[in-house]
Amino acid sequence: MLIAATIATLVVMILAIIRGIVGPTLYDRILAVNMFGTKTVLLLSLLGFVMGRPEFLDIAIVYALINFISVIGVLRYSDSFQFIQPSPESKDKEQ
Amino acid sequence: MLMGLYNYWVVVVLMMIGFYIVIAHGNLIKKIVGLTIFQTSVFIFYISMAKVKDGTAPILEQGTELYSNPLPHVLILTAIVVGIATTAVGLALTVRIKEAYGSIEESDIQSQDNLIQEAHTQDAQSQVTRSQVT
Amino acid sequence: MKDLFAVAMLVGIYGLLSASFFVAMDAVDVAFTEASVGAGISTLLMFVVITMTGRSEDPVRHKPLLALIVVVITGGLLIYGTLDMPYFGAADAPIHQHVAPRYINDSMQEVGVINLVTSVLASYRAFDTFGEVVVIFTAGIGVLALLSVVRRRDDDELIDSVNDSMHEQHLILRIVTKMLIPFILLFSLYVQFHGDFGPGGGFQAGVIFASAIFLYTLLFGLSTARRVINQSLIRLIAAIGVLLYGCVGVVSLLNGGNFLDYNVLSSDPIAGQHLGILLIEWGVGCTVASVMMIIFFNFAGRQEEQQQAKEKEKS
Amino acid sequence: MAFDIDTIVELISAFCLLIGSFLCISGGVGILRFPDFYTRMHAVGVTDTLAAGMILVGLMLQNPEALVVIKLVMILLMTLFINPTASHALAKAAIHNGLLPILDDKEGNKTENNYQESGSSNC
Repeated sequence: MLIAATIATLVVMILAIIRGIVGPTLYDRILAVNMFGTKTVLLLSLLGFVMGRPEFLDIAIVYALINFISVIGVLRYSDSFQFIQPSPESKDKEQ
Repeated sequence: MLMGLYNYWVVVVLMMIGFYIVIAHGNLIKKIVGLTIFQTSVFIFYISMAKVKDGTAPILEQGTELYSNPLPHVLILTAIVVGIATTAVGLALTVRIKEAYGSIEESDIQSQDNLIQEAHTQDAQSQVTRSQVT
Repeated sequence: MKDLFAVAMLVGIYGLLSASFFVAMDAVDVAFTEASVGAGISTLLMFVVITMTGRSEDPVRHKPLLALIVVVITGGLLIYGTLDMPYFGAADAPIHQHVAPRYINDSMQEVGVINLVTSVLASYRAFDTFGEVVVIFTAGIGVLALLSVVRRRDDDELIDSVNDSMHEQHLILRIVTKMLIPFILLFSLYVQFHGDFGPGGGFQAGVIFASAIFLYTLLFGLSTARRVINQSLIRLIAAIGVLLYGCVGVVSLLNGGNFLDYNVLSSDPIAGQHLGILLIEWGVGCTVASVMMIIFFNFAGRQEEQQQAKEKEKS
Repeated sequence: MAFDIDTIVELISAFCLLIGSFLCISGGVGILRFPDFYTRMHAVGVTDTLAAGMILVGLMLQNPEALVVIKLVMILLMTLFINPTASHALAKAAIHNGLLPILDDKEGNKTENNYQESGSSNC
């Protein structure tokens, strides 16, 4: 069962890579990367069990965190996350 | 019989992909990506050499006898962090080149350099002629 | 592929993939490092740089045919060279014959650390690692020299107002991040101190610590992060890390051993080894974390400066 | 029929892994086959979280060691936190940048980077 799940995860990773290469828009690619990251976390946990040394789950934890950080990083630097500065007039009005 | 060597072939293919990118692409960021791929292929080479069949990760455990070789792991572990540090320096240089030349394409940079050099040689020649006149 | 953003994203996927490969090859410590470095930090740096240098690439290639020929010839020669190599996974390959058995068999008596990678990294080959740490430190200085900008004093009020508007826009992200960051910091300390027993150590912990700070910077803005983390302080910590490492070596020298020979640090050799490894892992962790932060802050600072200059030009 | 507790746990674990793998595959097919970004995202966002949860629960039942289970619980909690948040951020960024969903045979105009003035709205 573990091996079946590992193979399923690998297949999905390949599908995600295809979407990442084809993906017409930037967001499709980010989505593929995100999905790939989640699947890598699963793959690592499964691999630990398949190889019989399940104490290496630390790596999977790091993956989950790093995946989040890189998604936020892409969004932040692809013009979609601007730090909008309120114009000075609106600030005056508030005061 | 040759099937036992496939790991090296994967490494060679990856290495050559990186090499091709470094040679054929003019964009400096692409070149850095190529270098990263090249670097990773070397990592894979070391790590795959360290693997012992039926061995397990080099963390001592009761009841296991066969471990992978820890030495390449150590070398590559430090090499990865050093690699990101040097990549960062390369990217920093790219940023400065962009600021100085307004472009990160190799051909643009080269032509601008040539222009500057021509101007310099002309300057030097005119100075020589001036000094001869005086 | 012409869009460099897509290229950078595929590089991220490549990093994840190679890290899973390292796990499959039993190199858990390496996978740990590659996970945090290859997938996280290098992609992030690449994105920052691409926003500064432009997203598209000139499609013209330089002599692609010649390059292809050179590549094919080199690759063919390399493959020819591999024909003499030992088979994959062979236990009798030359690489496993010389020093590795000593590390595997004697490490427990000599160093007393069950993670062989840590014991080799920090004790048997500590001198190498010292060199690597100095290289990282130098790279940090290099980036600082190339990219540091003279900053005006930040306007506190402006920062606060930007912060408030950000808070409204990214409420969910910010709250999740606020919950995650303490966890990441704690986890990096766990990795730092658990390095003797499982995958982990100073390099990995430093990178994870730095990536928590990156996350904060991405969502709360550079100026806020600069207020939280003193720039000159992290420069100081980077230097102190290298110094700590060197000092351990000098102390062992003064106690009558070799440079970085921890047996003499304490009356009991094993306790001395443990103390030495703990100290130099701290040194490595401090240096790596602060150098990564220095690199990222300088890149992001450059980027912000350029963006502001562009906006000024527009208005 | 002597069902001891171990067999039952083993069965439940296998069942969880099976469901998880199925969801994984369906998400993978979804990301490849669906026509536009938002549908793809729905496929991924929904299946990813549940599939990850199922597989992790299945693994938890496999190993009784406390430290391993704690780590798995940590991974599970993190996926439950991170995945929806990342999907949310992604969808929001996409809609702000003017990437329209394809609706009912009318081709949505897939324009990128025309995000200028809509930024001040908070949704």
